[in-house]
Amino acid sequence: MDFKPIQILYALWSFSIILNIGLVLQGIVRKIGARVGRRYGIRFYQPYIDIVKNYSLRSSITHGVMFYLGPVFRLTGGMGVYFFTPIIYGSVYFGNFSFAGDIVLVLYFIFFGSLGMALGAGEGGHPYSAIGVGRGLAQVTAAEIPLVMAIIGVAMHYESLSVTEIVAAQQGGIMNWTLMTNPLITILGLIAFLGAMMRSPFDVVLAPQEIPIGPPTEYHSSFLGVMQTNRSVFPMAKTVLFVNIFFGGATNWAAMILKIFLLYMWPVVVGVVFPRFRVDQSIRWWYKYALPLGVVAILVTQYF
Amino acid sequence: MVKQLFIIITLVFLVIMLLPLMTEVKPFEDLSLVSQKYVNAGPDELGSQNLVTAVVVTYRGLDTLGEVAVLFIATAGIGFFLRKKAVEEKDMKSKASVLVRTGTALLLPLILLLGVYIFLHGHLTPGGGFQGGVVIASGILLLMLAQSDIKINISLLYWIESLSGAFYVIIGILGLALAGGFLDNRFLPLGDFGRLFSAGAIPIIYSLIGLKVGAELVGILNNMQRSQ
Amino acid sequence: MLIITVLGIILVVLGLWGMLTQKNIIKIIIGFSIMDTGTHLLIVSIGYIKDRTAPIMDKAVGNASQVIDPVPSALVLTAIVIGLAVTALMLTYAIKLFEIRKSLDINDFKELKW
Amino acid sequence: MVNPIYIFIIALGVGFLLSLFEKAGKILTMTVFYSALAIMTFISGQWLIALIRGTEIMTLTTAGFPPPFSINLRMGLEEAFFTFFINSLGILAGIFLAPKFRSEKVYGMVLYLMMFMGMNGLVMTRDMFNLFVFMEITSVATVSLIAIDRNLKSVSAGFKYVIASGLASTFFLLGTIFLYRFTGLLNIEMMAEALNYASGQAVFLSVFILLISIIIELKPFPANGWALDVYEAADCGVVSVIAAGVSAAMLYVFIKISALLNQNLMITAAGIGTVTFLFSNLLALKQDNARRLLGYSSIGQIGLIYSAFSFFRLAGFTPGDQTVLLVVGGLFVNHFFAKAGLFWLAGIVKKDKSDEWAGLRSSPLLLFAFAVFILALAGLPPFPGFFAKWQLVMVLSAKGMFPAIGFILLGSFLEAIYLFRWLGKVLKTDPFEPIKIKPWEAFPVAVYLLAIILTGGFLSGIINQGSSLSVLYLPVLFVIVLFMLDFLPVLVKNSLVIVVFSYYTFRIMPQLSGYRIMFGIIFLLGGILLFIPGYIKKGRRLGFYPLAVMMYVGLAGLLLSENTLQFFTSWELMTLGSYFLIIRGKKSEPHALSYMLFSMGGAFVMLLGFGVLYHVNGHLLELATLARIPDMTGIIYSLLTLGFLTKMASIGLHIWLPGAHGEAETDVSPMVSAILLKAGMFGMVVLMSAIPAVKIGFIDIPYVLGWLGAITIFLGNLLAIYQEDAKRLLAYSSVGNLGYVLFGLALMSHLGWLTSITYALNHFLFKAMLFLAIGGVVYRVGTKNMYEMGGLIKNMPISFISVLIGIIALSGVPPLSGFAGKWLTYNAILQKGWYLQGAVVIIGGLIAFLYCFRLIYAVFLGQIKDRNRQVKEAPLALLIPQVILMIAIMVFSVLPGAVLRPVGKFLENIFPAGGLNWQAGTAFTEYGYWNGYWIMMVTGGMFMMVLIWLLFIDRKAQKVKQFNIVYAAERPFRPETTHVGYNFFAHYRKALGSLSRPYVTKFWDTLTDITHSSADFIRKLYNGNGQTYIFHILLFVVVVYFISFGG
Repeated sequence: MDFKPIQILYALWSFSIILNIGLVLQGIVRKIGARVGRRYGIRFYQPYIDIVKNYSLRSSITHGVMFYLGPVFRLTGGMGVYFFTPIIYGSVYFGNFSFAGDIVLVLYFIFFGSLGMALGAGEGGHPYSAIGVGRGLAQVTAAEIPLVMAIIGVAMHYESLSVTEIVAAQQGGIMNWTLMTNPLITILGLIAFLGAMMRSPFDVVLAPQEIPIGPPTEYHSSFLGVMQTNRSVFPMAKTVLFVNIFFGGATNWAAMILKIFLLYMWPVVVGVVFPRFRVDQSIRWWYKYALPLGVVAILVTQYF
Repeated sequence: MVKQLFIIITLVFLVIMLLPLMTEVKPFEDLSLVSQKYVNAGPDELGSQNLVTAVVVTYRGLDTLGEVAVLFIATAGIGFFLRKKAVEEKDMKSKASVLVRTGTALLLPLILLLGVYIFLHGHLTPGGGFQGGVVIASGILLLMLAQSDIKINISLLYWIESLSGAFYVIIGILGLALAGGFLDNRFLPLGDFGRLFSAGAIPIIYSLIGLKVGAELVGILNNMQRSQ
Repeated sequence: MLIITVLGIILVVLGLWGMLTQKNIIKIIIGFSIMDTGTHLLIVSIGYIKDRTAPIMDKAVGNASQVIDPVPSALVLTAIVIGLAVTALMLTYAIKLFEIRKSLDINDFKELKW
Repeated sequence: MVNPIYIFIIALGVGFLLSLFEKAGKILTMTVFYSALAIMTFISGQWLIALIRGTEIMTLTTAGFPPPFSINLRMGLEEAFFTFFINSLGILAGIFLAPKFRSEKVYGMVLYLMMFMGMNGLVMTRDMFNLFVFMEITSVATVSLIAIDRNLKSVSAGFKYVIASGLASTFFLLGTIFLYRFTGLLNIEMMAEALNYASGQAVFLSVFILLISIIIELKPFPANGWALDVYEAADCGVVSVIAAGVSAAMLYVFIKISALLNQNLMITAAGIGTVTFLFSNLLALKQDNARRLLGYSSIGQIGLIYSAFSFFRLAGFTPGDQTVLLVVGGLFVNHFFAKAGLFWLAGIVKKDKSDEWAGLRSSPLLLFAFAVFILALAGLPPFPGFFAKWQLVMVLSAKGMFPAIGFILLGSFLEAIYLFRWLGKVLKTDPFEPIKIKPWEAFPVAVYLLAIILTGGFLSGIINQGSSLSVLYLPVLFVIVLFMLDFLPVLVKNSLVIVVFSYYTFRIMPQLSGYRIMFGIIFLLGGILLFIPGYIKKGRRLGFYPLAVMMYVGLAGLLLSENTLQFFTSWELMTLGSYFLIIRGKKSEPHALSYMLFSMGGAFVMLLGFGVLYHVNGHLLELATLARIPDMTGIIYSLLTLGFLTKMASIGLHIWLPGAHGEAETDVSPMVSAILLKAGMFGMVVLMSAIPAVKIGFIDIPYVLGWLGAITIFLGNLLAIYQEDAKRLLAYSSVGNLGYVLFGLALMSHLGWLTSITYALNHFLFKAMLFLAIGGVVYRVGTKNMYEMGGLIKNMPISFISVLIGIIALSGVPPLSGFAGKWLTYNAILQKGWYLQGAVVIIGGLIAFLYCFRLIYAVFLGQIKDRNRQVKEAPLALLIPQVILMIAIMVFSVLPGAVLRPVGKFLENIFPAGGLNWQAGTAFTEYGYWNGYWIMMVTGGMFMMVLIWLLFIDRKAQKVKQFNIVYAAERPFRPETTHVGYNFFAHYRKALGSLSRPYVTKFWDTLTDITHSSADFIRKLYNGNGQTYIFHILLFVVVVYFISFGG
């Protein structure tokens, strides 16, 4: 796994694909959400318009370099998660930088963004941003419980932490997917996915009603653009990760896009059906239901 | 009452504990190893007719020196303790009856003489320095009872007490230097067995003890009387 | 001489009884004296040998088999004097206590505890 | 050589004549008096030296007859030893009492002289009845002197004393006379020999009565109320003689008559001694009167000494055996010097309540003396009590007498509680009244202070394998030199310490091998680095440098230790040094106490562990023998582990840590947190590398430790997020971090240990940096509450950066070095198969993000408070080490292999399989792979790209004030109101609050309460009535008799 400079270009190409998928999906999902709520909703290409608009705006005031760090960390976090995950199994072009680390790296990179965002938001000096960040972090730490346990479970199951190896083990038909070979872990993973996607009922940070000025809206213009980019890439990166470890990965883009789309629909469906939790309720929920489930899943994986 | 009961129970248990001393211990059938030697060799070695005196003054002389010291300490302690208080004269006014006063005048010389006799003959007959000293002190006590306003010459007491004590120690050292060991009485000739001037330094030691004990007891009485 | 041994122990116990039950300090000291005396009796009783006489080797006493053990006699002498000294000291304490508090009840002197 | 009989001759002669000298004037009298004492000391001192050099023992016969026909005395090594100490006390206490003697009648001096004559007699005589006479001489003189003040308290105490000692001597007389009846002898040795052939209940009863009378004189629990009253009421000079001198003489009487005792009575004596030690110390817990406290302690110490002697006899040692001399002598000397010194101090301070002794602080000498005496009593090195106790435990262990050790250690622990409580109060109570120091009062204290230090050094050399302690001599000497140089300013001392310490490190490091190098880097290099912040202090900083160095001496000693003695001594030195560092904080007193108590408790458990090791390993001290324990592995392992875990602050044993680390001074917090905690880890590494697997029954101990580590991580981190105090937050975070270390070690695999060691190094780097940075903030802002800070980023940018890097490293977010630890943890967990524990570990790690964010946000981000606007960057002395640590973290992050490869290499000696495979910069396990360099490059690349682009497009943006914000369509009124800091994670508390309830604290509190209330209940026994005390004595006699003879 030697590094070749050309890999940077490969990675950028892969990044542009996923960005587009993300933007489109975002638009579609918002449309679905609106239709369920009996509203007309936006056009599905609205995210493109937004992102272009935001990138072309310029900020005239700044709170200092630290203020910049929020979006930068955020995007780096999102991109990092994506870049350290191999996308298409067996493809030299879409392996990204996964040679630098395994699934643990990806897992911890998820936090990189959150923490950095929190820092940047803190520098903004808005009291509500601190409250929002506090809530967000609290929620994330709780929501990662099943994620961590699911990843331990998967690693136990395949005796590997390498995403590539995990995908390799699932090749050769749906019956080899983790979904089939270890459904309990997959259920755990899907619950974790709900938390990871930050959608209702766990959508605390982004809830505009509760935090009038939550982190995303504190940043405007190109900062917001950066954040929006991340909002497209980051969920996609996570989805790709889940596809890889639970649903057999993909050997080509078509399969990958299909799987991403289907998996992405899962939190969307849950989100439109269930109302939002309060933060402490949500934390308690993760500890009360997800944690025992995780314990059961790990025990089952270990002994059966 | 509960407390009394506890005390009784404890004492009963104490008696039970001490029972073997009464049941198992028989008196000596014969002299012990040590006393056999004292009885057999004592008269020849030390020249003292009274073996108890021989044991007290020489064989176990250190005990006796210690004993003198204890008495001395007690005197000093009492003197130290009962600081001079202004004597309340009115208490001292009450005089003893004529009978007592006359009797005292009559008996005092005899008592003192008896005391001196007892300690001088300590190595010959029952008695000795302590007994003699106590008899002397009892004479002075009688005097104090008879004439409650009497002033004892304290500094004389000090002199007697200190010097007799010091001489006792010096005699001990002489024993160490000239004879077998500290308090050995044999640095003086043993003399004829059964005579007053016999048994080496024993009569001297006993005389000193007698003086010292007498002076100390008088001192104690004096202190106690004055502090009342 | 068992009777004297028993008597000695009775005196010791009696003295202790007095020390434990009497409230008056002087009486406690008297109890102590009684106990002391009991001890002295015990010492004397130890040295006694039946049908023998005092260890004074004058003409009346011919040989060693006729005298009692001189050692306990010598010891008791020392013990008595020491007992005297201790009793005198105790009495002095009693005087001083009375001087300070004008009381001789042992229950009145409980400033120091725990 | 002067005949020892002259001791008596001089005393008696001068005593008898002193009242005549008085006529010639007070000065002459006093001259004669002191010369007499001096001559007595000289005679016994001369004999002591001669006998040590090998002169023959002198047997003195009186009256020119050999024993048993006359009284004989003996001057042997023991006698010379005891008389010399007693007579030296005579001189010093005499000097202390000089004003009293001058103002009192001459009788005071006479009594004093007689008292010492009596004590000499008690020691030297070999005749039973003569013993009685000297006993009476001593007690009559003592009783007379007790009332030297003639006030109500001392007189009523003296009366109780005279009655009690009268009773005791009556018993003694009874015993003696009946023994004479059975043996026909009064000479002690011959009597003992004759008793071998005697039989019958009455014989043993007589011996029992004799023994019990001496024990009563030694003040056994509970028949000791009379003695306690005297300790409380009499003049301090006199009490020092009673507590040290008279007790010493009686102790030797006990040793002498122990020749008469059979097995059964020996057990009785040992039992009484142990019970006395235990209960005296228990009751002392509730005591607030300083002198009564010392009284309890004296009684306890004496109990310990004679029980130790009895245990030795039971274990088959002869009284003259060198070990017995060493232990009993060591304990005795320790008690003797310390107690005499403390009573003198009581006389100087003139305060009844032990809380009011802070006046000692007005004199450095006396304060130092006080601390030394307290530490000596608590049994810490380098004082004689420590070495004696060590040897005692080892010898008893060798004979398998573990219950005895248990009681002794429990008693010692109780003792430590009140001693350190007292020390803490003296060191910290404010304000205090300065005391007036008179030279004749300070002189004796200074002499015994010197004596106790010297005997400590002497004893350390002669105990079993004591020569191995010589590695500590030079460093400890340096500590002493620092004490002497304490008058210099901080600047000089700090530089001196850094230079000497660097040189020492330079000398030591090459001697280390294996994992010790790793710890050497943390302990020594880290130590040097953390002295740099010391430059921020002004003035002299009295006492800081010697004690800080002492802590490092201990740590270095641990690294160099080859045997358990070295290990334990170093451990205690380290504890001692760190205690004094911790207590320097303004509000540290209760926390330092709890630190010390946990440390002492842990150390005693550890000592027991070493004892068991000594027992099973054929009486060897070498640490290497840990690897070949034939038996009782589980017990040794658990005991040692428990000891080490108290220092590592695992959950349950952690409650001392937050306060101790949080309240410590700015530059002390990083020392104790980043460095000191690793000492516990070092112990665990030593232990675990020697014993690979251990089970008690079905319980696999490392497995238990694994769970303990995991729970520690979870709860430690959870508690950290609720803290309002920045330093406490970091302290709780240390609890959690050390949980990782424990967990990694417990995995008992190559990867586990690699994790643990990586984590330890990382923890050192980031925790030192964080504590320095936060310390700097606290130093500038003047509060530790995070909600009173905020927005300091512009004022303190460098501190901000180091906190930023610190928390990223701490939370394990890539690309910094913390991630190495996390990645290794995952792999190690998977390799070991501890999935559930692993999950707890990782969830605990997630929670760490919360407090990390809170720390940086609440302190540096958000809105600045008005009163903090003028705050400057932390002083340079604090920043320099931070920058160094920052560089170290970056290097470690980019090139993790530089550290992990060598560590892995030596770990192969312990765990040959399962290590990391390296291909260039990538580390592989059977599960995953990781390349620190490329992670850094990729992350850095992305990061810089986006950042530079943003900077570029917004280059024309105008910089506005931080407060230039609008939210919810309003402009905020004041910056204060817009900074959210208090109860930051309220929702977490709502959800998981039940886990943060102080169950552990409550547990320890309850335990403390129970101990204290039982102490309070039992001490009601001493109702102050002299008559009741007599009853106690009698009841004691009867009960002991029926217990030991069964009726």
